[in-house]
Amino acid sequence: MRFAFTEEQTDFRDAVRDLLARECTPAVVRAAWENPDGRSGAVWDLLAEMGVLSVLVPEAEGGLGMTMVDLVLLLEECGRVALPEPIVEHAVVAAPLLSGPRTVTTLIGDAPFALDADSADVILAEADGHLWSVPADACGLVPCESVDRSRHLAEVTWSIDDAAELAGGAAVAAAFDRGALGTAAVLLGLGHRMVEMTVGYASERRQFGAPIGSFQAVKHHLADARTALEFARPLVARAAHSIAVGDPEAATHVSMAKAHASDAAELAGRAALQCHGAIGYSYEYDLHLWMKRTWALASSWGDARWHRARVASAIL
Amino acid sequence: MRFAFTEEQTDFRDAVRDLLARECTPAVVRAAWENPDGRSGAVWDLLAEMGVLSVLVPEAEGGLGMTMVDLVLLLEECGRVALPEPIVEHAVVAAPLLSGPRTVTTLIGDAPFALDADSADVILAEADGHLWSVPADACGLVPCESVDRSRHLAEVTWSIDDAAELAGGAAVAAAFDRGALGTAAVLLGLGHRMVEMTVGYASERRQFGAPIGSFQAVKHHLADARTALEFARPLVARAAHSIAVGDPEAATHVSMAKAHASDAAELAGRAALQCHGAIGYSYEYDLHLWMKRTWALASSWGDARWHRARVASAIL
Amino acid sequence: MDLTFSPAEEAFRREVREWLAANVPDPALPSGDTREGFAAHLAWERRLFDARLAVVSWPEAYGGRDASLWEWIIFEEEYYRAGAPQRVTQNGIFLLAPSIFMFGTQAQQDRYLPRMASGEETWGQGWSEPEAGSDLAGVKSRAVRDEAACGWRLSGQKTWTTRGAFCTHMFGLFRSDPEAERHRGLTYFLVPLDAPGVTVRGFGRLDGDEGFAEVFLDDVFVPDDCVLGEVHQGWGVAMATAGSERGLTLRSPGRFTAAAGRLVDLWREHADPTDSGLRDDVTRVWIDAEAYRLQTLEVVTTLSGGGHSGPEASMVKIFWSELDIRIHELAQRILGPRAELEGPWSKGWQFSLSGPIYAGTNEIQRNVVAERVLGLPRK
Amino acid sequence: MDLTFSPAEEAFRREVREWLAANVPDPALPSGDTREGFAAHLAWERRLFDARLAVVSWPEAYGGRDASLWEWIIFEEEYYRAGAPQRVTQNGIFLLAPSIFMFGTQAQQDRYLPRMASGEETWGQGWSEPEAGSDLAGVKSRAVRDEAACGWRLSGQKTWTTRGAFCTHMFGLFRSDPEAERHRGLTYFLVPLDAPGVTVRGFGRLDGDEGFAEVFLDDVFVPDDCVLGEVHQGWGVAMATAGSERGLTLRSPGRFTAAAGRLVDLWREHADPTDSGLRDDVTRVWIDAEAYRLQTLEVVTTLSGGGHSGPEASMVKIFWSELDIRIHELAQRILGPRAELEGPWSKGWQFSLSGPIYAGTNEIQRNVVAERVLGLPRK
Repeated sequence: MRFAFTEEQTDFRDAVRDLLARECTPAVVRAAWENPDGRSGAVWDLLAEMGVLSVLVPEAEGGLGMTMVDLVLLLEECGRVALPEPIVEHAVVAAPLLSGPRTVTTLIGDAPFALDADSADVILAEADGHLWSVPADACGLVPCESVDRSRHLAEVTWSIDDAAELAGGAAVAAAFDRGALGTAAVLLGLGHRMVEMTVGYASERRQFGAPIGSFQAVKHHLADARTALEFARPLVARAAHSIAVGDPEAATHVSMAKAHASDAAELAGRAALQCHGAIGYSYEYDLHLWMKRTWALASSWGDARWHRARVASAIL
Repeated sequence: MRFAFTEEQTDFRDAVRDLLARECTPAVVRAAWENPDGRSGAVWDLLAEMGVLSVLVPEAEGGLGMTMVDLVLLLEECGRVALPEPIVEHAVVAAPLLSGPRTVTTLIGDAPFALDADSADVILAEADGHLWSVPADACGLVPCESVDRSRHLAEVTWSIDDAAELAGGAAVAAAFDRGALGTAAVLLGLGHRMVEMTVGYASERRQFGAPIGSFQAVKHHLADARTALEFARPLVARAAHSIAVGDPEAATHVSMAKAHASDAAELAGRAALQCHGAIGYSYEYDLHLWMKRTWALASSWGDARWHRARVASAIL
Repeated sequence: MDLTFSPAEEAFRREVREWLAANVPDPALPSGDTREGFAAHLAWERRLFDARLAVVSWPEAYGGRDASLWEWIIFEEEYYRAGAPQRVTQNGIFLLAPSIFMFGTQAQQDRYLPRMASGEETWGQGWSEPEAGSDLAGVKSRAVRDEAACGWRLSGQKTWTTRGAFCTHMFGLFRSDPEAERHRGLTYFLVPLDAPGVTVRGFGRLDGDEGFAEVFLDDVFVPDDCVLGEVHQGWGVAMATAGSERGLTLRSPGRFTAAAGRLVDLWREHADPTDSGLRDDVTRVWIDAEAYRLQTLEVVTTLSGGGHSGPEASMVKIFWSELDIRIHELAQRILGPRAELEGPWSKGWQFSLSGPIYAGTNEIQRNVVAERVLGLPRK
Repeated sequence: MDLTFSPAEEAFRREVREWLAANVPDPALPSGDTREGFAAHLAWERRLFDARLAVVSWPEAYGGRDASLWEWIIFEEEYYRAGAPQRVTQNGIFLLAPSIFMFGTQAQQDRYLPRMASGEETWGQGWSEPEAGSDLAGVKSRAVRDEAACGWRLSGQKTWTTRGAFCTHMFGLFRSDPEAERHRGLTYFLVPLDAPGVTVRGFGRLDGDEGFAEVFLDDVFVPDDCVLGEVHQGWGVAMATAGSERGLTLRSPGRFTAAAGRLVDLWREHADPTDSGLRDDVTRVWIDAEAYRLQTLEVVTTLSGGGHSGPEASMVKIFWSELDIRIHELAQRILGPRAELEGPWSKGWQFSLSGPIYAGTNEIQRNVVAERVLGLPRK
């Protein structure tokens, strides 16, 4: 028994954190709100160079041949900087099935729309219990506007005539589970960053002659958020391990992680906004970039209640 | 439009409050935990003399001929002192149907047991859509121990051969609704008293060089409890009015009141215990007498979720 | 206890309902927190005014109907039930006007109130400053006496002025006595935003609309008749206004009963009716909206009988702001993956999040409840 | 990452499981917080000790098995899963013993630990005083040096001593330097409760059981070897003990996964399976119990690798105490009108309410998380 990441894993995580801290600044996130493609530009290519996008691609196909255990740590970092990219769709869901294209997005599960389909090369779509690879330019896209404007959403119409079958059977459910868990990991990073931003602000901002972070109400909001995140982390790590080793209960473990991480990150967002006060409510301040991503991801790939219902059918 | 009690109504309330403050002290409540009958002794007779037990009895039958609007104010006072009596069963549910016996208790709705059947003269029982009057000494009683030891509970077996029919049809549902609303009013009083006890303690008790009531966490717990109670009050008053004027939506209004009052009083109990800290957890301190009554009443006459389900079937 | 409205009140309700049915714009106006939408909303305000429905509780002389508080409640219920446009005049009508009625001279009342009612002049609040948010007594903007010109010279920076980029006027507090501290030595000024030395910079709120502005004042001259109430006594005037914001007039129950009603409609259309957890939660907020309406009826009964509203108003503010969030949170839950899309519910959700922050954060309100309703020690 | 136990660990699990299956009393013992029940529990403790299962992680010399933390986790899981009796020795074994291992002399370890493990001597904590609860540094009980007798004379009053009326010993803090203030000048004493001058008065906890005692000390002589750690350095010793209380050893995950499992059983037996709201709530606490278990595995991994547990322990305390309440609250909801009856669930509910109060209130824990985990300013 050893429930911890290896030093190699945390070293890789640290390297990715450094890269993202340097390259994926809040200005890059903000720029993605105005960009034609809603994305980060060069950061995507830097992540590809570093191997982050091909962690799950077998070494034989030029990938790193690692597992979800390695990957969730990196996804948390992507959440921490609110990376405006279809990282879950491309690197977590699609990569083991389909490597090569610069950007792959997905349309699986009950998702009503695809993320960044307007800039993707290929859409990995589910139909009739199989996964299909569809060239994006063969699809019809109807854009839908997200409150997170870096998220270019579109309803997609496509034809099996244009598609190549990639996988079927258990691989379909496994792809969804990877997406849900990857999203949970991103939510962890979003949540921690919102708490950290708020700690920073509340330590500086003074009202009534004291930093607002010294008031017990502010402390307790943030302590509750931090505590919720603390107990989401091991659920995410365990689910990653279960996927990596092929545990038959992996889907239940994924749902436990996604349910808890969704709730924890949303709580962190609420606490962050309330403790910031008015400034957090301003479009010019960065907090809302993280908050809106959190709302979007908490309700994507199954929201907390959806995942708890899945756990319920396993345990009750 | 005038949503307020009259001066006559509040004067009566004040008189009852004075009586109860004088006669139904915490020592009387505590004594009821050890008494053979779990009751207040003389206080019941004083309430009878004052007319509190016959508010709903027609004047022609020697009662006060008043309405639920008058009565809920008095019930709140009974809750405030944690009166250890079947006041709701006797004075609210039974009185309009059956006056005369010193003590009537009830067994209606889905209640699994009757309160104080061991000291009652008559049990008002529901069967086959009718209400029956059953002499208590004709009933079989199996005692059940409540955490509130002033509540003598018993499972009751009885025979229609021993019973006299009192009412049927709409009167059965109306009796239940009176019981639920009466209980909501008692819960309001319990909740307010627990908040007041806690304010008193927290203003005196010092830790870290200051009264604990000056700490924001304590303030906010108690403010939340007080706010919940604030918005239960008008729901209780409105439901009383609806019963009094025969509003066709009275049952829905009763359920809104009972649901909200149950939750508010339970919240007040939680806040009170947490803000007291250890002392509130002691059997020798009075708080638990109020808390346990609150738990019992919150889950009697339909708990909050049961009543919300009834509201849902009316509004959704 | 009498829970019926009089025949005259019911007749008023019918008139309002019919007028709104005939006049509420369809499709809805663009957001009043954008320049284009603000103009469209002002046109709507003018139509309300022409129907004498802009300020029903005001005297007839200023465009109202001398309506009772009960009629005001009725008006608001009907207004929200009809889904009528947001009131971009609200910070004037609901926050400033009560103070002008209470502290203004006859000349000030005659000068400001009719133009406020018609929407000809629009008002934003000048409370917060970069370093003074929750701690309003920390304002640093200065008012320096100009005896010769019979007026004052204002300097400093205000922020979070609602729709400040589109308003014609601002009201707010300035430090007129530099020696005094905290609550003392403040004066309440009425400031035209086209005065020389004023610079207004609009900025976006959470949903991106330009709903707020910073107002920079650089030696802005205002004459004496722009002082509301006594010089150096502005704190008392402001507190009366803040009382209005938290208390009765700004957050009429119709807003929340209407929102709960829309949530029920959304539930009927989109939710799984067998999901008892969701049913329970939707029912809970519906009950809470009713509780809020009923509690307001109690308060109006008190006020109509000559009573006053006290620190209990802080409980009201906590309750409506959290109720509003819970209503919109449930809508987001019902919408599921579509909750992130731009639309009335996601906009409402974002707006609801401001409730526990503005008009005194809920943390401050809980302190007030604890100290002034419950009597817990301040320190 | 490796989430499997070794064959040796699995063998240990089987041994524990089988022993418990054969030995756990049925019917359950009476409450250990009554005089009669305490005696019955001591007999149980003796059987555990004889099977070398009382203190598995202790050295063999003191009755343990030198078990690893992993084996301790396994033991606890099995213990709670089997519904075995509460440990009336816990405040000695889990709170005091870690401090004796860390600060005690060899003689003290040899003197106290074996008798603690066998239940021959039982320990209650002497932390709180009437005026010092959350604020432990406010203790006023005094220790006065008696140089001639080579010892100390203790006076004062302790309270909230768990099962103090039935214990043989108490550990606690006394002010040994009357000139020092707050955390300084305190000494940690081990006190036999049969010493002349000690008066113990038991009192009831929320459910009425005599679970606590006041301990009055009137010039009680204790020799020098009853001092744990250095004279005047008791605060550090106490903090190590308080760390044990909040941290790993006292609230093993098995307690909560077992409680969540019992809740699921209760749900199966009594609840409406179509009530999706209740399903959701039950599932949530079940997930949280799992999260708690997994987080403990992380902590044990850290500790097994030579790492330390820090202020994060305060998050653990907040989490388990609130989880325990939610588990029992749901049970009460499922039981409906029968929730008020005396029984294991109503007893568990009442006990769960103590969680956010004892071992440092959750308000204090949140302050610790805010200041020491997050780094928010103290003042």
